[in-house]
Amino acid sequence: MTRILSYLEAVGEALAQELRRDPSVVVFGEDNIGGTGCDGTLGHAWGPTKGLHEEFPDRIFDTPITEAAFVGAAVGAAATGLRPVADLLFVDFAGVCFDQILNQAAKLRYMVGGKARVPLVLRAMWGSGMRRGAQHSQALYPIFAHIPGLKVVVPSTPADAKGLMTTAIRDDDPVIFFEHKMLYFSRGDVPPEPYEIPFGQARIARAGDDCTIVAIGRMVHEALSAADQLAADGVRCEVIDPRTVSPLDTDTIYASVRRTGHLVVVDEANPRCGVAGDIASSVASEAFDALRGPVRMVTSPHAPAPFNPTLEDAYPPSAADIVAAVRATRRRSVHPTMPEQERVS
Amino acid sequence: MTRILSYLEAVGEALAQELRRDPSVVVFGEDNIGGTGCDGTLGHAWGPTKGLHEEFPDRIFDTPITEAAFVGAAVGAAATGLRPVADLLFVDFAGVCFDQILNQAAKLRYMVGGKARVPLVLRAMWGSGMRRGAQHSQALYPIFAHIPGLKVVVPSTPADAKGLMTTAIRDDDPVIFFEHKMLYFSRGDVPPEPYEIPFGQARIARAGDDCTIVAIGRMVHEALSAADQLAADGVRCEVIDPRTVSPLDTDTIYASVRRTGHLVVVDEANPRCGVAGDIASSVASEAFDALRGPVRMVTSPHAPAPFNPTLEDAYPPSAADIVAAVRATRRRSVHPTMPEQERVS
Amino acid sequence: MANDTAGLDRDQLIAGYRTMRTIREFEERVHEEFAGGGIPGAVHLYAGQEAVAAGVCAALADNDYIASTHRGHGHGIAKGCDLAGMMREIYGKAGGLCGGKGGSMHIADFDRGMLGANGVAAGGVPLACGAALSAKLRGTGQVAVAFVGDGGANQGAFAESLTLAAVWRLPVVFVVEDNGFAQSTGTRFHLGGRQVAPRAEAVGISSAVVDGYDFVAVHDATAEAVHRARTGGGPTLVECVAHRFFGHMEGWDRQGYRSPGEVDRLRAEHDCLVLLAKQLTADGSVSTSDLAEIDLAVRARVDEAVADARAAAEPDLDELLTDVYVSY
Amino acid sequence: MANDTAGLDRDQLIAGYRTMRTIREFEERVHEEFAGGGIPGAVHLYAGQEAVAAGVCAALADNDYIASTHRGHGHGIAKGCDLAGMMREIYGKAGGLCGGKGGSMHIADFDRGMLGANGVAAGGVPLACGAALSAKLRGTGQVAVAFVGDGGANQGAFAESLTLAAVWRLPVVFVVEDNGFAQSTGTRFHLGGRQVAPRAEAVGISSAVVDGYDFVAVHDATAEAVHRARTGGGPTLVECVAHRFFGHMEGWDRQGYRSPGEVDRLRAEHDCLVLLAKQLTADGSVSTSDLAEIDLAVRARVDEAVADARAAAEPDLDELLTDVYVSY
Ligand SMILES: Cc1ncc(C[n+]2csc(CCOP(=O)(O)OP(=O)(O)O)c2C)c(N)n1
Ligand SMILES: Cc1ncc(C[n+]2csc(CCOP(=O)(O)OP(=O)(O)O)c2C)c(N)n1
Ligand SMILES: [Mg+2]
Ligand SMILES: [Mg+2]
Repeated sequence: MTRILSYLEAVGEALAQELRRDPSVVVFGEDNIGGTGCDGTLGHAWGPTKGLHEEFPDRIFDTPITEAAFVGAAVGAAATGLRPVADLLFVDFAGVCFDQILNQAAKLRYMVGGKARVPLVLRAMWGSGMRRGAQHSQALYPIFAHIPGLKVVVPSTPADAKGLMTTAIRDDDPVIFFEHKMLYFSRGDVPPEPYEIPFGQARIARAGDDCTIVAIGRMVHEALSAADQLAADGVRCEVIDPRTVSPLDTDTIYASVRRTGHLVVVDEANPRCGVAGDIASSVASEAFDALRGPVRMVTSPHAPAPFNPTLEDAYPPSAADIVAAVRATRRRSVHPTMPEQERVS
Repeated sequence: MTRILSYLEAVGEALAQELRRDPSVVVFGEDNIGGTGCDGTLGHAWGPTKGLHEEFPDRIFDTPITEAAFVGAAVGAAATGLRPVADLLFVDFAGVCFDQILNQAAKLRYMVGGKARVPLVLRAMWGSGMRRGAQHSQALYPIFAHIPGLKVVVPSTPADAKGLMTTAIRDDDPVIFFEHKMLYFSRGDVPPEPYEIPFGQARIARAGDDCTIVAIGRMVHEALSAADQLAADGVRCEVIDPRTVSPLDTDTIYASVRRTGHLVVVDEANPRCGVAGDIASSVASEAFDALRGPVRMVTSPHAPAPFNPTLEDAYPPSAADIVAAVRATRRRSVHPTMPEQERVS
Repeated sequence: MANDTAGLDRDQLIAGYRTMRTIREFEERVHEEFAGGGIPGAVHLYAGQEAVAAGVCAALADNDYIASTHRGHGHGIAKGCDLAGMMREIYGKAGGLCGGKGGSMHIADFDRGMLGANGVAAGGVPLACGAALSAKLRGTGQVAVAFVGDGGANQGAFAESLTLAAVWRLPVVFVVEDNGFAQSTGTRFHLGGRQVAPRAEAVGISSAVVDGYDFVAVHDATAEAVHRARTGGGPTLVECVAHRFFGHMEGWDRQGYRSPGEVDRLRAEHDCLVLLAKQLTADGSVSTSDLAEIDLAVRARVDEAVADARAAAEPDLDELLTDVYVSY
Repeated sequence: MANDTAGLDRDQLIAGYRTMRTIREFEERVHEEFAGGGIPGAVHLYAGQEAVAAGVCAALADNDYIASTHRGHGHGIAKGCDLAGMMREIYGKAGGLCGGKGGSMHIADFDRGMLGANGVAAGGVPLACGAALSAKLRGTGQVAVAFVGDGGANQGAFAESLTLAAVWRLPVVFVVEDNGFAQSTGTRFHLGGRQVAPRAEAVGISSAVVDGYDFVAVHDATAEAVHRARTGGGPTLVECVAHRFFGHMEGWDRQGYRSPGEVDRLRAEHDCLVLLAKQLTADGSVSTSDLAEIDLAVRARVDEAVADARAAAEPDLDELLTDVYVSY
C-alpha cells in the first residue's frame, strides 16, 4: 500500500520515522520548531520539520543564526554518539559554515586514522526557479562532490527523498542532502513503512537504446519530457537518475552508454568543474570505445542566477535544450561500432 | 636582461611594482608585515610580502584572524575605489570566509546589474608536499573555477607568477591567485620590468605531436619530466600549462588534441568535479572526432592529504603516473582518423 | 549627545518625516502589490522601522556609504535611491536599479553610496568595513554604515567585523536593528533577551542603545557616531529597537509567533510617524495639514513608481549572460 | 572560588606537577628532535603554558571531552593520551594515535575524550559545543572543554559558539589561552590589548580570568566552571594568561617580534613548574628530591617515547586510501 505524498512530506516522514526508531537522532536548525522563546505559542515551523516538535519536544530545536557553530556542533555531536540532522535552509548558506564542512566534517575520520565516525546529515535547499536571486538559487553539489569524505544525495522524487533520507540518517558518514526547492510540492507514491535506498545505485527512470541521458535532481523530470518528445521521432532515450552524486554509480552509466553509444548529461549546476563534466569525462575515459558521438553536457550557464523571472526561466536546462543535445550527438555518429574484443570490459 | 628569482620573490616583485605604480593598491593579511603592535620592532614578515612594509608603511598591514571580515572588507574596498590584495595564507582557510567569496565577491557585479566592479586579488597557498596534513594541503581551485564571477590563476613558474600577479592586480574582477607552496623556492628567469601575462592564454611548455598533456601548477613540472622519459621511447608529448583555469584557454587545448589525437590531463586536485574532468569532458564534447584513444585523467585520489611523508609523497600525481597514462591512452588508439569534413571546426 | 551633533532644524525634521512617510507608503503598497501577485520573489518589508533608516541616513552625507540587509527598502529610500528605480527592481523590470537582475534582496545604487541589500545575514557588514577602509586610505572623510538585524548580529562575520573595525580603527558605524525577531525566532531566545551593544563594548567599540521609533534619538546617536568616525575616532555601534509591522517575508508567515493583538498594539502605540508628527506639530511650527500635504505628495510618487514599474519592460534576454565579469 | 571545587590535595598537586613536567620534557625534547630533522611537518610547542592544560584537565573526569588547537600536545598529555602514541603520531609513524595520518596538528584520542588538535584557528570550538550537546541530550553528565588561543578567539566560529552555548545552555567550558601572540602578531594589536572574557559576558556567559602560570588558580576556576556545567548551569569562559617559551612554530620564526631578553625573563620569572614546585615544597610535605625523582621518571618515559617513535615503522601504503569513509 502506498500513498501520494509531496516531496516535502516524504522528507518529513523519514525524519519522523527515524526519530521514532533511534533515540540518538536529533534535528536542529533555524526555525525548525518555529519561534522558540517568543511569548505565547510557537510560531512558524515550516518545511519538512513542521509538526516534529509536537512528537519530539526534546529532540528537535531551533538555533540562532550561527551556522558555523551549529554545523560544527553537529560534527562534534556526531563524533560523540548522536545522529544530528542539521538544517542549512538554503545550500547557499554553506558559505558561512564551509570550514566546518570542508575541513572538519569531511576530514575528521581520515585525520584521526579512522578512530572517529561522523554520522550527520546536513539538509540543504537548492536550485533555481523560486525568484530568489543569485544568493538563494545555487546548486553547489559539485563543490561537495569534489570533497573527499562527504556523501552527496540529490533526490528527484518523493519516494527517493524518503528512502534516501532514511539511508542518510542511518549512514555513518557525513551526508549533504539536497532538497530541490521547486520539487517540494511535487507529488508521488511513497510507501508508508520506513525503507532505505542504497547510496551509489542509480535509478533507470526510463529505458531506451538510442541515447543515454544522465540527469540530476529536478533535471530528471526535464530529461523525461525530452525523452517523450524524442520518442515521438522514434529516438528511444534511456534516462538515468544517479540519486547520489557521491558515491556515483558509474557502472550503470557505463553499461547504458555501451548499449546506446551516446551520452548527454543534464546538470542544473554551473558548467565549470561540475557533475556534468565529471560524468562525461569518466565515460570518455572508461567507456570511450562505446561512444559513437561526442558527449554532450547541458547545464546552467557560467553566470549567477538572475532575479527576473523571464531570465531565470531561461537559466537552467530545459527539455528543449536536452532534445537539441541528444539530436546533436546522434547526428554526429561517426564511429564504427567496436568489435567485441575492443570493448572496455 | 632577466635575473634568476624564486617564485616567492617573483610574486613579491609584482606586488612591489604594482604598489609603486598604483596608489589604490593595498595589501593585507595575517602577519603581512609581521607582528604589528608588539613591543619594539616588527617581528616576522615572511613570504612574498616580506619587506613591503618598509617601502609602503601605510599600504600594507596586518589583520587579526578574521578572514570573513577582511576578505569581505577587500570586496567592499574593491567596490569603492581600492585594489586590495588580501592574503588567505593557506587556501584551506577559504572555508572560514567562503560566503564572502562565493556570495559576495563573485556575485556582486551581476546582482547589481553591472554597476559595481570588484578588482581584488586573494592570494592563497595551495598543494601537498609540505607535511602539513589534510587541513593545509588542498588544491581547491576546482571549487573556485566552478563559481561564476571569479577568475582563478595557478602559476607554475616564477616568470608566470610575476606576470600573472601583475595582471591579477590590474584586472577589474575578483581573482583567486594560487601559489603552490612547494614551488616557492623554485627559481627561474624573471624580467625585471613590470609585465602582464594575459588570462586565458595557455603556455605550451613543450611541443609535440603524439600526445597532449595538460597540466596545472606544480604538475607542469611532473608532466615535463614524464615527457622527457617518453621522448626517450620516441613519444613526443605536447605539454600545455593553462596558467589560468578560469578563464580556460580551450582553443589551445583543442588545437593540440586535433594534432595529437590523445589527451592526458594532470591535476593535483581531487578527482571528482575537478579541473581534469572539466578539461577532458570539454575535449570529449568539442574535439571528440580528433580523439584516437580515451581521455586520461591523472589526479590525487578521492581522499584527504595524509601527514606521513611516505603516504603524502604517494598522494599527488607523479611523472611515472603520467607516463603510464600516456602509454595507456596511446595503446588504445582504435579510431580511424576522421576525413577532413568531419573535423570539428 | 554632543551638542555639535544634535539639534535638527525644522526643515530637517520635515525631511525626516517625508522620508519615513515615503518608506511607509512604499512598503504598504509593495505589500498590496505582492498580495495581488504583481511582485515576484522574496520581499521583506521595513514598515515599523522607518525611523531607524531615516534617522541614520539623516546623519550621513550623500557620498557616505551604507551596506544594507535583506530588509533593505527603507535603507535605500533613506539614502536617496530613486523610488521608481527601486520599484522597478522589486518588480524585476528593465530600468530597475540592478536591471531587474537583483530584486528586492539585492537593490543597490553605488552612485548614492548604497552598496546593496544582501541575501546573507550580516553578509554586508564586512563590505561596509571595506568601504570604510577605502575612505580612510583615500582620505576622503567618508563614513560607512553597516546595517544588521538582531538575528544577523549572531553571525560570525558580524563579530569579526567588530574586531577588524576596532583594530583598524575604521570610520564605520554598526547599526543594529533589533526588531524582535529573526524570521519567527524571537530575540528572547536567540539573544537570550540581551542587547547586542555589549559585544561591541567588549572589543572596545563604544555604543548607544536608542528607541528605534524615535527619529530624533536615532539621528542624534548616529550623528555622534558619524562625528567620531569622521574625526578619526573609529567605529561605534548604535542599537535601535523597533519592531516590524508585517511578517518576516511577504507570503511566508502568518506571524503565529506573535502574541494576539501584538501588531495592532504596535501600530497603535509605536508608530514612528505618529511620534514624529507629534514632535513636529507640538510647537505649532508645522500644522497637521502641512503633513497631510506631504502624505499626499508621497502617495502620488509611490503611485507613479508602481504604475511605472508595472508598465516597464522585461529585461532583454541577453542580460542573462552580461555583468558576470568586467572582462572574460 | 566555591569551596566544593577548590582544595586540591597533596597527591593531586603532585599529579599536576608530573603532568606539567611531562609536557615540558616532551616539548623540549620535540624541539630538539625537530631541530635534528627527525620530525616532519608543522609543530607548535606548548612549553610555558603547561599549567593551563594541566590545571584544566585536573578538573575533568576521564570521560569528559576536550577539543584542542594546533598547539595541542599539552592538552593531549594532560587529558591522558598515551605518550608513545603521541610521539609516534608527531613522527608520522605506524602505531601513532592517528596511524601517522594526522600528525601534530591532528592528534586525537577519542577513548580519552580528546577530540583532536585542529589546524584551523577556533575550528574545534564548535565541535566541543557538539560534544556538550551530545552529553546533555544523552544525559551523561559529561562536560566538554573548548581550548582556543587569543588569536583564534577573533574567529567568527568562536563568537558563534559562545552564542550557541548560551542559547542552548550547553555544559561547555571555553578555555581561552592568551599567550600574547597569534603567530607573530601581538595581542596588543589583534585584541587591542583587551581580554576575551567580556565577549562571553556580553552573551550572558560568566567568566573568570586567571594567571595561566598558576596550576591551582587554573584548576580552581575550571572546577567551578565544570561544576556549573554538570549541574545544568550552562557554559563558562575561563581566560588564562601564559606566554609560550618557544616560537610560534618549529623552524619557522626567530621571534623577532619579541623584545630582547623577553623569553629569558619568561623562563626565569614565569615558569609554572618552578611556581608549583615552590607551592609543593613550601610546607615541607614534598621535598625537592621527591620532585627530582618525578623529573627523572618523566625524562625516562619521554626518552622511551622518542626511541619508540624513531624505531617505529612507516604506515602501510594502503593507509593512503583507508578511513576516508566508514563505507563508500
Ligand atoms: C547566513 C544566513 N542564514 C540564514 C538566513 C535565512 N534568513 C533570512 S532573513 C533571516 C532572519 C534575519 O533576522 P534579522 O537579522 O533579525 O533581520 P530581520 O529579518 O529581523 O530584519 C534568516 C535566518 C540567511 N539569509 N543568511
Ligand atoms: C582560520 C585560520 N586562519 C589562519 C590560520 C593560520 N594560523 C595558524 S596558528 C595561527 C595563530 C593562532 O594564534 P592563537 O589562536 O593565539 O594560538 P597560538 O598559536 O598563540 O597558540 C594562525 C593565524 C589558521 N590556522 N586558521
Ligand atoms: Mg530581526
Ligand atoms: Mg596566542
